[in-house]
Amino acid sequence: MLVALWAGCARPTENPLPKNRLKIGTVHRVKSRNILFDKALGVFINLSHPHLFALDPDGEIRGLLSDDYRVSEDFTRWTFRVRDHYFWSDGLPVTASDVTFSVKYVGRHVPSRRWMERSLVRTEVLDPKTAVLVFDQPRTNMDIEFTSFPIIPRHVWENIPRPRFYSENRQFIGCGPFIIAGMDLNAGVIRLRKNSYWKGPRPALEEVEIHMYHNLDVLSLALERGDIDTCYKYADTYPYTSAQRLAETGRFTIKKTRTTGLTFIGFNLKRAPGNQLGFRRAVARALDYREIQKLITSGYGDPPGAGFVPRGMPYFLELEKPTRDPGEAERLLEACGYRDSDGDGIRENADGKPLKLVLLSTTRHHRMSELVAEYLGGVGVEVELRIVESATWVAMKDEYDYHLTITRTTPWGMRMHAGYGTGYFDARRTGEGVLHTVSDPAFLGICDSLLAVRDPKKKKSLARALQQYYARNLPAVALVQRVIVTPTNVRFTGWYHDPLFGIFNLQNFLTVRPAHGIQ
Amino acid sequence: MNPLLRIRELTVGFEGPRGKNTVLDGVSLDMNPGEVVVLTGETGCGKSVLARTLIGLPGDHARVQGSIRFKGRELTTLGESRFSRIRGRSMAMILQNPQLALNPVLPVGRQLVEPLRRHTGMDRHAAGKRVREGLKKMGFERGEEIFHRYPFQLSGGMLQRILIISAMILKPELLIADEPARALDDSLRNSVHRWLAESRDRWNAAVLLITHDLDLAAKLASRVAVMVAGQLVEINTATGFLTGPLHPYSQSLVRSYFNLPWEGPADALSPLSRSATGCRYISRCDRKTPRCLEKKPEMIPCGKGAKVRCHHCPME
Amino acid sequence: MGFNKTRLLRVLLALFFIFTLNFLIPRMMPGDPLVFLMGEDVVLDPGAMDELRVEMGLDQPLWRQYIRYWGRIVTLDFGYSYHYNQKVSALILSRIPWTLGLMLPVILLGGILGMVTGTLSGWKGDSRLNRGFTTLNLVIYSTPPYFLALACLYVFSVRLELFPLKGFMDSGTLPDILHHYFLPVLVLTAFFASRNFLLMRGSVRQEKKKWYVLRARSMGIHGPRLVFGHVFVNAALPMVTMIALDFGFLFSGALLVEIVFSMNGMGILIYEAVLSRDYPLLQGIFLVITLMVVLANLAAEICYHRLDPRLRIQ
Amino acid sequence: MKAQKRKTRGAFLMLAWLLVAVFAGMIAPHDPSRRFEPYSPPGSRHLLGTNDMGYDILSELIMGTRISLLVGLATAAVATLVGLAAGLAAGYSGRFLDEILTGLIDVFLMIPRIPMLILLSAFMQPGALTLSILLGLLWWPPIARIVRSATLQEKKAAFVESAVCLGFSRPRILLGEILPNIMPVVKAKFLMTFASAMIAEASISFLGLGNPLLRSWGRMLYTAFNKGGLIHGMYWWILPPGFCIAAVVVTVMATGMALEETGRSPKREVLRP
Repeated sequence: MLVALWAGCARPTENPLPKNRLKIGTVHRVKSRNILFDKALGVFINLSHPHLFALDPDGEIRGLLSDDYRVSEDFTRWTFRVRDHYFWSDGLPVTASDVTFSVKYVGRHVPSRRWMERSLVRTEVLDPKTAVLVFDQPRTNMDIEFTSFPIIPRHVWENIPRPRFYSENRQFIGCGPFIIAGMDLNAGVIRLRKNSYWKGPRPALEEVEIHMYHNLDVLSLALERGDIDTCYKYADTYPYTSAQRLAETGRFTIKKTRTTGLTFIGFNLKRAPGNQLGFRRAVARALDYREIQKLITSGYGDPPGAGFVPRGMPYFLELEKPTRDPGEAERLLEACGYRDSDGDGIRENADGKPLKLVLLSTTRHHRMSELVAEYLGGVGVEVELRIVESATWVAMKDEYDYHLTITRTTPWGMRMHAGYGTGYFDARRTGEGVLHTVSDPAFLGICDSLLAVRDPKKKKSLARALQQYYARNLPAVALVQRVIVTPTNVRFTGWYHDPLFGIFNLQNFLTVRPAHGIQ
Repeated sequence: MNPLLRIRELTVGFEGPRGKNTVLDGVSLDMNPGEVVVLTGETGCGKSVLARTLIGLPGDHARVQGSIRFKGRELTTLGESRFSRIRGRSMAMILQNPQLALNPVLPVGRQLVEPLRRHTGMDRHAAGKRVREGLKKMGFERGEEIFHRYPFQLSGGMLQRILIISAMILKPELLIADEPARALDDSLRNSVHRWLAESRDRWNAAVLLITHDLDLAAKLASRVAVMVAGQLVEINTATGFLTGPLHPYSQSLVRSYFNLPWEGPADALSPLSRSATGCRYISRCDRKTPRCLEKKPEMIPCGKGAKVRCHHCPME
Repeated sequence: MGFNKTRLLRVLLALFFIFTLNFLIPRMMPGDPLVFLMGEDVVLDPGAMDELRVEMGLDQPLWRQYIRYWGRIVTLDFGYSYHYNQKVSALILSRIPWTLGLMLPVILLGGILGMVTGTLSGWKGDSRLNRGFTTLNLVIYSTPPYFLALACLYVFSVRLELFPLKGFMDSGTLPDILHHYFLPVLVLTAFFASRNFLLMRGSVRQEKKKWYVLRARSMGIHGPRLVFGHVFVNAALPMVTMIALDFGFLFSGALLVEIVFSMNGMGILIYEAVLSRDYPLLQGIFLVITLMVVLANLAAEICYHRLDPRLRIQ
Repeated sequence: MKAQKRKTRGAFLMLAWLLVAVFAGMIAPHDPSRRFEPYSPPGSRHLLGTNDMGYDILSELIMGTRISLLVGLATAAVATLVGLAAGLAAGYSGRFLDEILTGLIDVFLMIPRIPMLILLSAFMQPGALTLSILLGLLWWPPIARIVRSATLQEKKAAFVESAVCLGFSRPRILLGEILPNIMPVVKAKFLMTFASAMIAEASISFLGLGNPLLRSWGRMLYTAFNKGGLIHGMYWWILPPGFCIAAVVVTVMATGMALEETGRSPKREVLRP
């Protein structure tokens, strides 16, 4: 005890912080030393394992590990060229066979990539830098797929039969500017240092450290105290209210980036009243979008458009924004046959049963759900909140055991499947976060067409048709388009955000540098 | 000559939930070396409290007034640490509950050695040797075995003898025995009394013996003191008490001792009052007069070497 | 030693019952354990899910899984955690030392401090100091430990910046680790000590009224010899069971405090295993805890028998 | 004696808390679901300010008394009823039933309560009543154990023996003779369970498990720590629920301890003045 007391008094004097060591705090939990299977680590290896492509801030595809690709007319044969200056951190150059190996290997072992291997007919290596992938069906959006598909060194992995339980340090061998040098999961720290074989632009940073926190509050305090320089959470923001406070200290730059992530109400289209368009429109008019923006996102969020696809996505179509109009909502409900005949404030359906709906959501959306329930209560729809943890939510939404649900989209999720959020609604799909509620042939037709075209013009018109479909049929009502707030210590400058990974993209770590004259 | 023990106007009360509760009221008694005083009285009249007060352990929340002088030293104001040097050495007590009076988790021998070492500064071996001798003398054939036994392994009689050894081993000048023979059968009872007598004879100890057993008073006592409802009502020589008890209560005791027919009033078991005024025995007394109700009787000399707390001394 | 056949049978039945619960409860709960392995924004190939289910043995009927579960218990092989991507046993073993480092000093210090102060407080009569100290302990014991932990974290780490905000260590040197351990150990020790204090105080107050104390005092024993040599040894007997049981709940006892101080110990492992439906890990942890509890119970009994001659000798 | 006084005082304080809980709706200055400006500091309009949604914190605190006390009391009731039934049955029947019940008590005592509670509440999202039943089912064994041993003691006591001789029926003896004698122990245990259950509920809510619609004090703490209360140093949001939990638990425990002291049946081996 005394020793501990002494230790407490004599704080270990930390080495004066090297100016070019960047410390990033995160609430993601890296649970294992496995770069292929650990979800959180899968994002952090963006620095050591560059993807073939990346998104630039406008959402356009840009080359990264590969500078060029060609697609055959029928979209089954994709040819990639690996850039010359990429070397693995053990000195070997990155080759086309690394790419073909990765597609097969990751496709075989990682369940969420399983479809890739199934769809792959064969691979070819035309020359040391050129790889060809041939698919069994038209694949129009492999470029987007390869903005998140890991490319790993063949000579390291080919002898590892069960990669899920592989935990040796050799798997950290990468070809990015930084590679993982140390990982202490008990202490919650991952240390990355420069890859000495990196031939690209010299990063100004020497080291990058990722510090894991169990909750956002402690992370915020650590940020304020200077333990870390910035914070990162995939598809999520730093808490808005804390950001205001940080800004007031003057030691932080607060960067706001719009994301394509939405929080939305999904309707159970398989049963009443969700299957009635009038009811869905009534819900859309009953909500107070301004108050949601004020209370849930502290004024940072954007009010969404009627077309569900958020501003910032390619081919965004400016449609009329839904507005609050309780009178209209009540009229729409009356028109659907929901009247309050017994005067208790709750509407009944034609059979005289009160309109009592289950709103399913997770603890993450607890506050939002309370608000929505209140708005709907205001127009005579009684809402029973059922707030569960995520596993239960997944089980219940898969069984369509709800009337309404509140959930969110992620930037990647908006792009998956046929893009524009179709992955969330297409009834033929399954997955952790998706609702698979829409089986309307019109919708499925647009999805299939979108999947089959690459021509920008055609794509544009299909994307617009889709947005009009959303606005007309309202399979879901977007509540708020989230804005991602990233506070960064003024000691560093040159930040670069991409729409998919936020600051955790490779380009960012090449441009971030210590600010001059500021200690 | 100064008495060994001189008690004056000792009053002990306890703080209870319903206010103060006086248990001993104005007790005065002298004891000299070499004499055995038998203290008798009804259960709950305060005999044990008197014993415990003498040794300085009346209990929590006790209020002690009056004076106890032991070898000229005032005990009621003596500090705990000084008092503890007297206890077990010049003054010792034998408790009435042998089964419960020893620490259940320590071997008997250790509990005997402990006070010995504390008072004499003997080392462990010397004290152990002395205890073993004592055990043998007390009739334990296998002293060594007893030494390592735990209290629950021994019978009540054995434990009582052990307690007696423990109390007497340092030859205290005052020995307080609170019904030492209660738990014992007749043969052991007799030996207990023999040892008490021995302590008086061998080192001239004064013995305060609390008992209901008038046989014992007859055999051992130099004097007898009788207590009623927290007050001493009679102090008499043993022969005086047995042949001519002074207080009505004593008279009823002696009568029943000699198996004489009961002559008192029918309500002999009615509760006794503890009122501040008047006589406390009044509810059972067959000689009561209006004066007994109005005036509290004091201890008055009545006959040779005797005192009684009654308005009607039969000697007058 | 006082263990007869019925007792042994009862312990075995208890183990069987608890292990079966461990198997059943997670499986009875809604939600697919595979869900969290995929990722929120992944559109899944159902075939891949099935393959994984087969790999994890979750495709089997429940009774077959149950038999396999017992096979694993007997061979002490808990299988793999698909969230931590490693053997459950290795994972648990890697966490145990950290939690042990937290809880051992807490149980020992809390035991000694609480029992000694409790004895003194129970022995001394009513005084303002004694009452105040007792009230303080009552208040500490009544405050949820995590609240106390948060208060300490806020005051000492956030405001005064004396201690780190999270974790077991930064650099991994001894002073650094002690520096991290200080606040959580302090909070938990205060909590355990206050409980032991209150129990011990009550026990001593009962004990001091007993005849043997009067007899010891009447023989001139007083002061520490009396309090610790006689009263303490008796009053502490029931505490032995209590403290032995603390050892039983060693791994789960600090759960909330571990979470407040972001310490990657057993507590957080339990919490995360629950939230991510990590069956093998959950089973492994509950198994370890249950074994600890059973062992602690046996140890308590043995200690009791050792310490109390009345039981030892019969 | 002193314990008597503490008992009375404790009973009064508990009554006061109960009154707050019962009349919470009338005492609370605002409707707890009415929204004002979020994150207001304490002022004359909002004595404890407002929270992230603009709810009046004081009103939420007062309404929280209901949930916290309800869970504590209901749990204690369930645990006491089950514990009493099991303990009486085991202690009185002897032999076979006793074996089974004691075994069951042993099993339940070995279940790690907090992890099990986390497991159950994560999956079930229990409301106030379900939670109380869950807690009660995890908390009954200590009561059963004490009741059993007290019953055994009482059974041996002479007066029950004589009741058996007089030919009273079993239920009559159990309820008429034994129960009143072990009641003080049971009462004290009831209060201890009450206190313990409140802390357990507060812990579960603090982890964000359990039903988020249950606006108990623990849930308030959870919200405060997850919606910026700590970062903004809003002690008027964080401290009151913590203090309230501690205050109620102290009251209940102190009363329980006083009960335990006064209620102990005087034993032969204890000296009485």
